[in-house]
Amino acid sequence: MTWLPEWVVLEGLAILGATCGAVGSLALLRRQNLLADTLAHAALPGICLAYLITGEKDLPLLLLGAAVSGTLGVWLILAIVQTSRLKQDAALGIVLSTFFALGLLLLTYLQNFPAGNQAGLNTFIYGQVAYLRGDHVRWMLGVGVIVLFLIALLYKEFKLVCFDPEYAQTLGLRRRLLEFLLAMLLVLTVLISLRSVGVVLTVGLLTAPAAAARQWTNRLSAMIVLAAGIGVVCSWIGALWSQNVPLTPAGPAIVLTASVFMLGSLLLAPRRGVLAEWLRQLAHRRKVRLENLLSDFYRLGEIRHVWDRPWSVADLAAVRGLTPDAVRRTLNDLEDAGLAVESDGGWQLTQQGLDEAARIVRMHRLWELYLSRRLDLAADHTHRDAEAMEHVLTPELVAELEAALEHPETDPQGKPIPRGRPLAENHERN
Amino acid sequence: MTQAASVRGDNEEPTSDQRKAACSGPFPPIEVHDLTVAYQTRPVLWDVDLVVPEARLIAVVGPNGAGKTTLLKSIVGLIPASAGWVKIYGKPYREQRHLVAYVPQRASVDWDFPTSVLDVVLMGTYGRLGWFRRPGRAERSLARRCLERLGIADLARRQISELSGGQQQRVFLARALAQDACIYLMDEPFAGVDATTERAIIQLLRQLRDQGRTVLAVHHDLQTIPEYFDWVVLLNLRLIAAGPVAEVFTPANLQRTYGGQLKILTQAADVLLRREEGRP
Amino acid sequence: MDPELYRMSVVLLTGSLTAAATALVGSFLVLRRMSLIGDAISHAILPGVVLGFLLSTERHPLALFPTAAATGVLTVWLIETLFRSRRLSEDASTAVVFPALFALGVLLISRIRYVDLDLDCVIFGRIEDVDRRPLILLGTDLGPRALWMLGSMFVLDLLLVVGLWKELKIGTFDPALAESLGLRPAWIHYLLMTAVSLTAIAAFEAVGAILVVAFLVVPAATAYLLTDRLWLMVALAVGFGIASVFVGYILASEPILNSQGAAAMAVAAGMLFGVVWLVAPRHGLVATLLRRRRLVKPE
Amino acid sequence: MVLSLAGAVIGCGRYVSSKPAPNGAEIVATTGLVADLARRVSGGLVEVEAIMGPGVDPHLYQAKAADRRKLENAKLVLYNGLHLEGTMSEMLQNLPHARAVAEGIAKHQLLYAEGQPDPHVWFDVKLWIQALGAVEAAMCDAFPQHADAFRKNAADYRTELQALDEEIRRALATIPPQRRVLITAHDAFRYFGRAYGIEVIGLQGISTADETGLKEMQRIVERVVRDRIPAIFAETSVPMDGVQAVVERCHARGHEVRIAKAKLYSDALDRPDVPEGSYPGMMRHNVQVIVDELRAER
Repeated sequence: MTWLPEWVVLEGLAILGATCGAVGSLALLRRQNLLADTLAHAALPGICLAYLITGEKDLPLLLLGAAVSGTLGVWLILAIVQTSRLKQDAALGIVLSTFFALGLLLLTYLQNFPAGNQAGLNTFIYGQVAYLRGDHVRWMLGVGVIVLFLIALLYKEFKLVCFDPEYAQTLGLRRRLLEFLLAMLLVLTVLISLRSVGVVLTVGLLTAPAAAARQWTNRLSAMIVLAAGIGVVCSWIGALWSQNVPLTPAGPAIVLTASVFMLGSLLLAPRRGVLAEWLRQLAHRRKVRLENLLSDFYRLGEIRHVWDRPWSVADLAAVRGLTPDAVRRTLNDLEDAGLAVESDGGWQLTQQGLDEAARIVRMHRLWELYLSRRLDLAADHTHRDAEAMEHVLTPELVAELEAALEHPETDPQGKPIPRGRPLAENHERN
Repeated sequence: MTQAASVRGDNEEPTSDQRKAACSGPFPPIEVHDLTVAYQTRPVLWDVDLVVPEARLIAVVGPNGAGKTTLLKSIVGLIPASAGWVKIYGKPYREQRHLVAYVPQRASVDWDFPTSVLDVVLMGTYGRLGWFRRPGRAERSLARRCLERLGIADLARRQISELSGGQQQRVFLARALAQDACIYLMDEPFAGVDATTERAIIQLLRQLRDQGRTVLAVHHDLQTIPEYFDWVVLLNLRLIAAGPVAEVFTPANLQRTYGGQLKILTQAADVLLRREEGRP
Repeated sequence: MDPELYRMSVVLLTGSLTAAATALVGSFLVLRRMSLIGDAISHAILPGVVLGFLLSTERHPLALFPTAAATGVLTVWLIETLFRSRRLSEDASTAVVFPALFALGVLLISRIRYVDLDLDCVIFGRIEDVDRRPLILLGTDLGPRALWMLGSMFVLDLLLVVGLWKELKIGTFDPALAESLGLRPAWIHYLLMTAVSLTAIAAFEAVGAILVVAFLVVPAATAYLLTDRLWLMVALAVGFGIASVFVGYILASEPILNSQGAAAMAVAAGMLFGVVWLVAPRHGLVATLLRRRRLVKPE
Repeated sequence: MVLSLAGAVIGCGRYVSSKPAPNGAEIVATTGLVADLARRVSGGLVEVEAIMGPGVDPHLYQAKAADRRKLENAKLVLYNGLHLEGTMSEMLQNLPHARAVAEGIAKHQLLYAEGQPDPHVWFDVKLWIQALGAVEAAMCDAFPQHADAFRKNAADYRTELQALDEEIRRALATIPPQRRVLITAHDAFRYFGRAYGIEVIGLQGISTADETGLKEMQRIVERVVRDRIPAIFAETSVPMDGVQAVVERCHARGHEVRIAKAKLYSDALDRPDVPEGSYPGMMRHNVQVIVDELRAER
């Protein structure tokens, strides 16, 4: 099966994707994605120092060094933010660049040692998915399980600290400890992914799956699980890509896959998606268009006191100064909805259409009245607000309005507020 | 100290009398002594002495930057004091944490957080649950009852980003109710809420008071103070005055609190005038 | 001129110009709380750099400018669009966009495999070699390329900052006010971001990415600890940047570290920050801790 | 502004240059391999120094302050060229007294990958002999007073290298043809393969900065398993990770490939006091290791 990557690669990437997704979710909600960037850079001097002191290039030792310098970095960022006027972003920038530069200095120093380059410290900057080995994966598994276990164990505490840290503190949860633990989870996750995907791509792998998952669910637990899942799936897709297309390193392929997935989620997610919002707006705009024309029919009928005659397109267009084409399009939509029919070269509302038109005008005038009474607005200023509101009022709100206004008969301009079926009234009147 | 401990974890609503007994004792609910708080070097509270009586609705009033939020936060230990101390029923806050519920400003959290209304209310039970334990059926039904008391039981499963300002405030209050505390510290509970919610909130606060609990709320609308509150704390960096509304809420004190802010003064004069005339 | 002295002058002058150019725009980044945008841009322009090399037939070092600058502005635009969609925080938008573009760049490089485009060159930077990389236009050697590029970048940034001082100032402290005054803060913002991108690329090619990121943030942050006045802050930032170049140069010299110049300068900038953070009279660590003990009684 | 900067430059310049600076040798070479050529030609008449020590990867080497001073102060700088010295290439090209030894090699004999010449020319002794010619010419130009001696030394070394070329050919001929596959950490041995009839496969590309794609990795593993290749080779100047990963993957498929007991020298020589510190010694070592590992029946 040459199209499938080695099991050890898939296994390593699965751990990586799951851990990054889960921890990334918490980081995303705490807005700490760029902290991950800083941590990934700040790990470098630790890695170099660990090699320098021990002369060993065992993964655990290098990771220990990275953990120490990463923790030091977190601590420094906190210290800078708390004791100076600098904000988080500047503190991140300072620690990131200084630590990374220090790491580069050490790297230059190390290259003078015989076999200095053999440490493969450069791999930590770019990463090498293809070189994942069984012992690496076992380490990653160990760290990943600890991280995921901690998230499961302290889910409730982490959730509260992410949502409302001060409140958590008043409840007696150890906020500082929890925040430190969260930072440590991030450090550990960065560490196990550095070797595989490198400094920059680690940030992408931490952010993109979590950001994608956020669009699909409104529950934190579901988001964490989903982000972990997306992390695994994207890593595997990236690996498949690298496996089947020549000259494609896996790390960037994975991050690019995850980013595309994130973008897709942003656009297509059913409720939060951009497309869904756009469709909702479109539907609303159509509704507004139809309802406006219905109320135009009503007003024309009201002025002439005739409800059952057809109106020409020109008459209808004149009410709001629309183009005849626009009116014709809307008329066709009304016809499709069974609210209007074409007759005698003009257009006439059906019975159902008339009811609907009366309902809309009624809401409009109720709202106008409410505004002018409650907010002391001049009568001529209420129309525009009412124009927007008439399309969004729910029946419950209308009932409440009526009660509040004590079942009024006329609007601020003295026009009657329609109730029931205009045709019937007018037939009587006529 | 027996307050409240007896009712903790109890599924039944305590009766007013039980509650009253639980929330009263030989010591005042909140005692603030010589409290000074500073950000960097700038003091925001200076030498505040305050003893809060039991079972009152208390408004904390003062201009912007007067240290109102800081007072609340330093009572619950969120901001360390530079000098002075705070005692809750005669003991340090650390030991009495379970007796105090804090309601932060609405804007202090991200309302786009992926969680539901019921979840947020359940957070009120986390302190009682302690580490590792998850909220169970008992906590859920408690949270539901708290939502009912605020008239938003139907929103339980709603995502919090879909709430209006008034609904958000009700969720926060429901969360505080779930804590079942003796002291409620509320930071601007009426800010940006609709009239219906305002009525619902004040009704709830009165219920809480009638159950013997003490409510301390930061409040901005001077007009409603005489109607809503029994007690008032006037604050501007220092404590200007504290006591029953009838005694303390005077033009002279307001003048000292707000300095020369003309608009506020005319507003206050209006209120006081109306009160003298016996109008609401 | 003694060749040794010439070389040193060129290196120090290039470094100083880098420091000055980056500090001019970097001060505004720090004040706008966008310190990490420099890091994001310097990573995200990689695909633009690759594309520039692909498009230019003779592989002229200046050929990467237009595409790289366009990618830089694209990065900023993408970050803002994501953020404006209200579905991601600014932080998360940044952390999604730049790794994605960087990944795209790495993939492109892997497909093309130009050894010329060694990633290391880009990250490490070779400030020691600036005197040996001349600008050759129409067959004439015009002297060190980096001096030309960073010199003109410095002039451009200076023109931008001086010319749009008032707009930048208001747009940084109160974008809403700037908008109401008709100062077009969004335009100013993109202009600043374009300047950051161009400066980053110019410095990038000459002295490496790490120095860009360090110099955009660290000297400006150091200056911010010392003053409340904007012009003084910008001036101090330039000063600290140049000081870091000199300290770094000495650090990297043989008797001390015998190491890489650009990294040593970045570390020097960090060290200067550390010192100022400790001892700054008003916003320093020691001053703050001391003052916490004695409060001034309010009037 | 610029004036004050320039003033500062000069002011500080005095401070630094007043310190005693080590002048370095008259001939400075980048890699040990190039230095080896120069040393043999010089025969001790002119001091030769290499910047990169044993085990240093020239693709990634970062020149330090002292290196720059040595390069500047030398009378002649010799470097490999063809972009071997990745980060230093442009600087070296613009150094007036620097010569790329690879320039002495006929263009049509170079190997190209994706339009770029492969710089590892020393692995074909015949090509390296051409490089020797370039070194000889450059040194005669720079030190005309020693020209006669240099020409004689170069001629001697050329004879020695020609013998070495034959020796390598004979040694490699003892490996059965179907097992003549050399798998190494990075793609440094393509000239070697072309000259001596061995198929070579590198895990990484020509530069060690490349990242290996999973497809490339898999292809190598498939090949090792399919042809039951007994050994793969680590290099002194490249991390072991890739080679170890191949071994592990082959083991997982039931083929016990081993890592050669000794590492190959690819881009760097060893310390000067051991045989592998010279070019012929290094080549003999490599050939010996390859022959030992690949010839033996397992």
